[in-house]
Amino acid sequence: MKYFTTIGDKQFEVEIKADQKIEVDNQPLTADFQSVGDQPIYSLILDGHSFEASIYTTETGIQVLLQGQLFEVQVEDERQQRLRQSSSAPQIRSGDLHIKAPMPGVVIDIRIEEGQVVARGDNVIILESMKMQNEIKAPRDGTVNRLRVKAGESVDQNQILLILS
Amino acid sequence: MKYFTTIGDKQFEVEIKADQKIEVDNQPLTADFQSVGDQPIYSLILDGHSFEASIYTTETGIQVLLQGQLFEVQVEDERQQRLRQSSSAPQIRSGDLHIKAPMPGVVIDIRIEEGQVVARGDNVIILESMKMQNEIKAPRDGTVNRLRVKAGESVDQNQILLILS
Amino acid sequence: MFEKVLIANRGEIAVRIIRACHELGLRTIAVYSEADRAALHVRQADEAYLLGPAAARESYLRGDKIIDIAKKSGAGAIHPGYGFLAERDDFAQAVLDAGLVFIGPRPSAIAAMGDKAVARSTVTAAGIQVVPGTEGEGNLSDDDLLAIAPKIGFPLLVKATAGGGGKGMREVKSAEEMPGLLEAARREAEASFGDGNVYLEKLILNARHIEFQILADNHGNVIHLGERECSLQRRHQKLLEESPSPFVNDELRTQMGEVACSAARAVDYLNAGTIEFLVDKDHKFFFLEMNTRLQVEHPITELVTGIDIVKEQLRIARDRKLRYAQEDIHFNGWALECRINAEDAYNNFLPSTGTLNSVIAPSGPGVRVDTGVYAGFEISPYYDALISKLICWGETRGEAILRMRRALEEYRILGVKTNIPFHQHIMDSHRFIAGSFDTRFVEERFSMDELEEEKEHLAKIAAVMAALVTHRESQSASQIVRRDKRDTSNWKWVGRWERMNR
Amino acid sequence: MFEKVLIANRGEIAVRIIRACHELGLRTIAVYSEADRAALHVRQADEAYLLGPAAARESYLRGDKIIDIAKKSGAGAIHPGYGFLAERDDFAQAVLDAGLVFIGPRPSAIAAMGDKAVARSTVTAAGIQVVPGTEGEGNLSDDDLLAIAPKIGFPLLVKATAGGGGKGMREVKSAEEMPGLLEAARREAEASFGDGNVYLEKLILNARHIEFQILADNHGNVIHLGERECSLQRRHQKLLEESPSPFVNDELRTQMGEVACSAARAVDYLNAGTIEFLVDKDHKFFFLEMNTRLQVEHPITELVTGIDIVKEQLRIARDRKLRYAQEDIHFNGWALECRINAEDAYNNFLPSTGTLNSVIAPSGPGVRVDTGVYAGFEISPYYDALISKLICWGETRGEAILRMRRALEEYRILGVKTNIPFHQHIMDSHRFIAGSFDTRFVEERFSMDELEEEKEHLAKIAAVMAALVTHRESQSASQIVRRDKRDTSNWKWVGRWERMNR
Repeated sequence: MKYFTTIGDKQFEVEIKADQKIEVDNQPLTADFQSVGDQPIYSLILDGHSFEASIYTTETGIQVLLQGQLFEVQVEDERQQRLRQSSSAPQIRSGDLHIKAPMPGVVIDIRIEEGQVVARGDNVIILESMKMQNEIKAPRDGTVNRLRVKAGESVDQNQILLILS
Repeated sequence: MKYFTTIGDKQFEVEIKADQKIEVDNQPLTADFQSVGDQPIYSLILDGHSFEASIYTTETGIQVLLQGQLFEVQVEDERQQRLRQSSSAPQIRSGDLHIKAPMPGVVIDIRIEEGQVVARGDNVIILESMKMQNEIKAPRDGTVNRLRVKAGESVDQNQILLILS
Repeated sequence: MFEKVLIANRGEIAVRIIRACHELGLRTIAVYSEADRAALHVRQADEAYLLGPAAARESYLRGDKIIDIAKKSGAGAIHPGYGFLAERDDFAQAVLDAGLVFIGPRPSAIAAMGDKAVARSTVTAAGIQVVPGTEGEGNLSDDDLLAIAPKIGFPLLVKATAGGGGKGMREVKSAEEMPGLLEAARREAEASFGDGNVYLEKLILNARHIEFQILADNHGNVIHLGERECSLQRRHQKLLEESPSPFVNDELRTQMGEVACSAARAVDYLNAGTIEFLVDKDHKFFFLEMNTRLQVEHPITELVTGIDIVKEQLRIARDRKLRYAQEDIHFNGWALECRINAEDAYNNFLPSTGTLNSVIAPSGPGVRVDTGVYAGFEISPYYDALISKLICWGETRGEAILRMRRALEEYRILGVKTNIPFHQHIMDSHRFIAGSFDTRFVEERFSMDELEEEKEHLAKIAAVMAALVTHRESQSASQIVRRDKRDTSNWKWVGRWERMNR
Repeated sequence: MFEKVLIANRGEIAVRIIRACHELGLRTIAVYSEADRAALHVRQADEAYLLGPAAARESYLRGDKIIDIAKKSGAGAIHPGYGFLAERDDFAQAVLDAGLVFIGPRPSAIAAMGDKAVARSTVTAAGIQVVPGTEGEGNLSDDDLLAIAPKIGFPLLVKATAGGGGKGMREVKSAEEMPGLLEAARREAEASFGDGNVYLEKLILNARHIEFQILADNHGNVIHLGERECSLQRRHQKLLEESPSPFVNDELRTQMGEVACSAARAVDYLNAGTIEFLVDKDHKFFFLEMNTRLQVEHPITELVTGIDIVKEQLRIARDRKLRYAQEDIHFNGWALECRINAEDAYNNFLPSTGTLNSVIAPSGPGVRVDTGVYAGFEISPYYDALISKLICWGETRGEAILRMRRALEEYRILGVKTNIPFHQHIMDSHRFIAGSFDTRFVEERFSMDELEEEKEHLAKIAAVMAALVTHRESQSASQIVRRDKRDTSNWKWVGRWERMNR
């Protein structure tokens, strides 16, 4: 099975064969890969070199936390790559984006109004949790379609705060 | 619900009521009892006093390991106590006893033969595990009914070594 | 004298104090909120009593209930830890009024140092240089402050007089932005301390934050245990401390230590406390404030002096004379502390809550971990984000850094995101290794996105791992389907199989 | 000089050595058996290579494979740890022949001290008093030994010349039982060391087992790091060690230390080693043997001297001069080590195997845990039972004991039975606290069944807990029935409910 991986501007082709044999950009290697103690920690012995990472699958890709360094990896298999390459135009980001509370807390301040246009990185809401005030930023440009919380309101983790369109 | 507990020559009557209320030998107490982290560790706050123990249910009763001290506790509810008290004679220990390997290992030496009479505490088999030779003792008096292993044989945990009758 | 101590706190510091008590043969009483029934301090104490709901104001801030529990349970003393009630002179007084020992300073000293404006005037009177600003006066109106500000000069800081921990603090770069920031600082101070008073302080550029640990007994003895370097901060929160400071030489240490002891004497100080200084690039130092309690970062001082500060607190509270004179205090080696917080280092340090699925703490020579959590415990949003303190000692600063590196790499915490990667980046940072940093370093000259050259090859490894995980997931997904089929009858299996292969 | 070290071991000591290497900036290579793929030393090392199946003779004892891996992977040195190949002079020689550094003594010193009979004659020649017995001669026949025995006098010990760790050792009380015990000792020695040779030694009654740590460099310097008290043993296995010994005063320490250094010089010793002595009740001491390797219990010496012995080993192997002269060695405080074994303290110390479901290690000031396991790891029957070493330091012996008590009580290991309760009993034992014990104490004057008076009230607590667990189990059993009913249709529920209440 062949996988195409992307990290920032770097690309690696990883082919997985049988019996711990893999090829990375056509270089054959032996990969002993195991999860440790039924947790999302993985130990990799790659041609004798020992690495360990926490690995999480998120909506946007695979996060690999390795020696204190977080790598966001996009992985596609051959079929997925073909599909993407055959679609004539680049995919247009569209639709509503739900901005959720990353942790339970209390809404201290709301910096935007419904209908307002925001830019990526703008502070939209201040959420207090663990005795700290935390800024929730807009993950992309957009218009505040609906605001779902009020200042002073307690929110649960992953509760929708506002909808960006 | 009332429970009759026995530890050696000591007996305690524990009545469990609602809402953390219990009575021990008719003394009312508040008992907040919880298991910790989904493990057989239990935290008890008894009238404000905090205790923690590992608790295991075995074939012969309940083992409570508390502050380095192991207590073997027999617990009966009212029905069980009635049943036992109404049986006219003390129960006679009978039947075959399977002596099992407490851990995986290699049988180094067999100190008995089939048909031999052994006393409680006699060494019957030497089992090597973790680089140590361990003596397996007869848990009670009896006759070796069947010997199920040979010297030099590897055994799994809980494999039957011999049958005492 | 007391034989039973109530610990009016939670988390790692409650556990730390319980350990010290048990090692001195003292019995311990924990108090806890509904969120903390399974917390380590409840499990480890000899006795434990419920205070109330999770919110601090209904539990750990209920001084009345705590004193009540202490009296009913026969505690002879209360240790407040840090935070919560630790710097409330009214609570300390209430403890004394109840006939109990307060393990900390006298209420008068807490009050004098607790109001930052009063503290500044008190130590100024004792001949100690403070950071220039609005001297000695509290309760200044916005108009007063706006009038004084240009005389102090910009940039300056607005700070809460009842403050601490960066709350109610704002940096002001110009007169124009001052009114809005004043309002924000007052609002935050009011919310945090129930007191909206603020004062102004000159912002010293390229400053280091260096503090001195002091101990004072009830027999007139005051000593210091050397300094702690606390310049590595983010949003005025300390993240990493070390002792000694790479910036302080013996001469400066002696000078600053003497001033620290004078400041403590100026308020007739008792028990353990910390004098915070700002030190400018010319080694000129200014009194900033005094923390009238045990400090989070006390362990680094313990490791370089060999003195168990919490045990000394208990001894002092039992009216013992200090066992050490200043000349008995020697500094051996170097210690670092990383505060391990439930914060996502890769997502703007947002707090992270959840159940800890797995914890493998580092250990071995020279490593100490102070914590109040364990695998299976839930990190709740009610209290601060401190999971543990990882403290490493080395013969030299270099050895301590190398040890901290390996300890951070060993540390595994699953279930919440942590700031361990932040500390790993700091330990790799050439500026940190060279000791050239100030209080602005983290915010202005540090990025989590920078990748040290020697770590560039890791991208390939990450790619391999991501591919292997993806492969494994697709394999096991098909295996689950295959496992299912055994549980269903044959005709169902055929149907399913056909659908899958269509 | 070497920049990469292969660690030819597993478990806690492999982790210990990896940590020291990483803290010195050296790269590490682990080797492992099929049973150890998930072991901590494999996870922590920079590189890791499979040796073979679980059995030690097919993996960790495969010196040829290990040297091969070292050469292929570019290791410059091999650290053998303790056990396995650590005291095999042929392995040490093969390492040197391969052009690698052996982190340990010269093969000649291993050989001289490895044959206990040769060792005795060597140190006797250097004027050192050995335990009386069959001096200097190996290869004695049973007839010879039976003839010599009455001259030494009973009780005496039969010991394997290649021995260690109590294997191939038998205590003989009379001439009558000697032939059978001789045979048993030879058989066990043959099985353990591939060498059935034995010798005889007088059994010194009420003896203490006290050993000295020495360090020797390649420039003619030999120093000692004081003593370790190792008298607390069970079946000749050490269980708990402390440093210093409560039995040794300064004068005796100086005397014994000098003799220890002489013994090391007698075999031109290099690197770290340990001289074991028996000390009788009159403070007369006898050379017992030398362990030509790092000792399990080395951390207690590290804590009282402040010297990292493994790092010194690495420095010595890199041909550095010792950084300390004898007069630089000072002893500070007291350290205890409890060996935490996977053994059921309440069932004749039988080994216990299984997966560790949960591990909460003690931490905080003065506590060090050296371990190679973690929650989720499986304790297999292939290797020794050591899970971890719990090491506590205190200013005084009393503080160290109190700290060890609280640390043992904090320690939670679930999944296998451990000997933690044994150590807890020892820490409560009046004889231990008073320091009055010898090598027979555990076996002859100690019982796990004795309950200290102050713990008698715990029976009631245990009874309450057992009743509550029973109650909970019966409740949850009935709850499962009740939960079921919601998933079934009404008529079923009625039927079941009626059956239950009949």
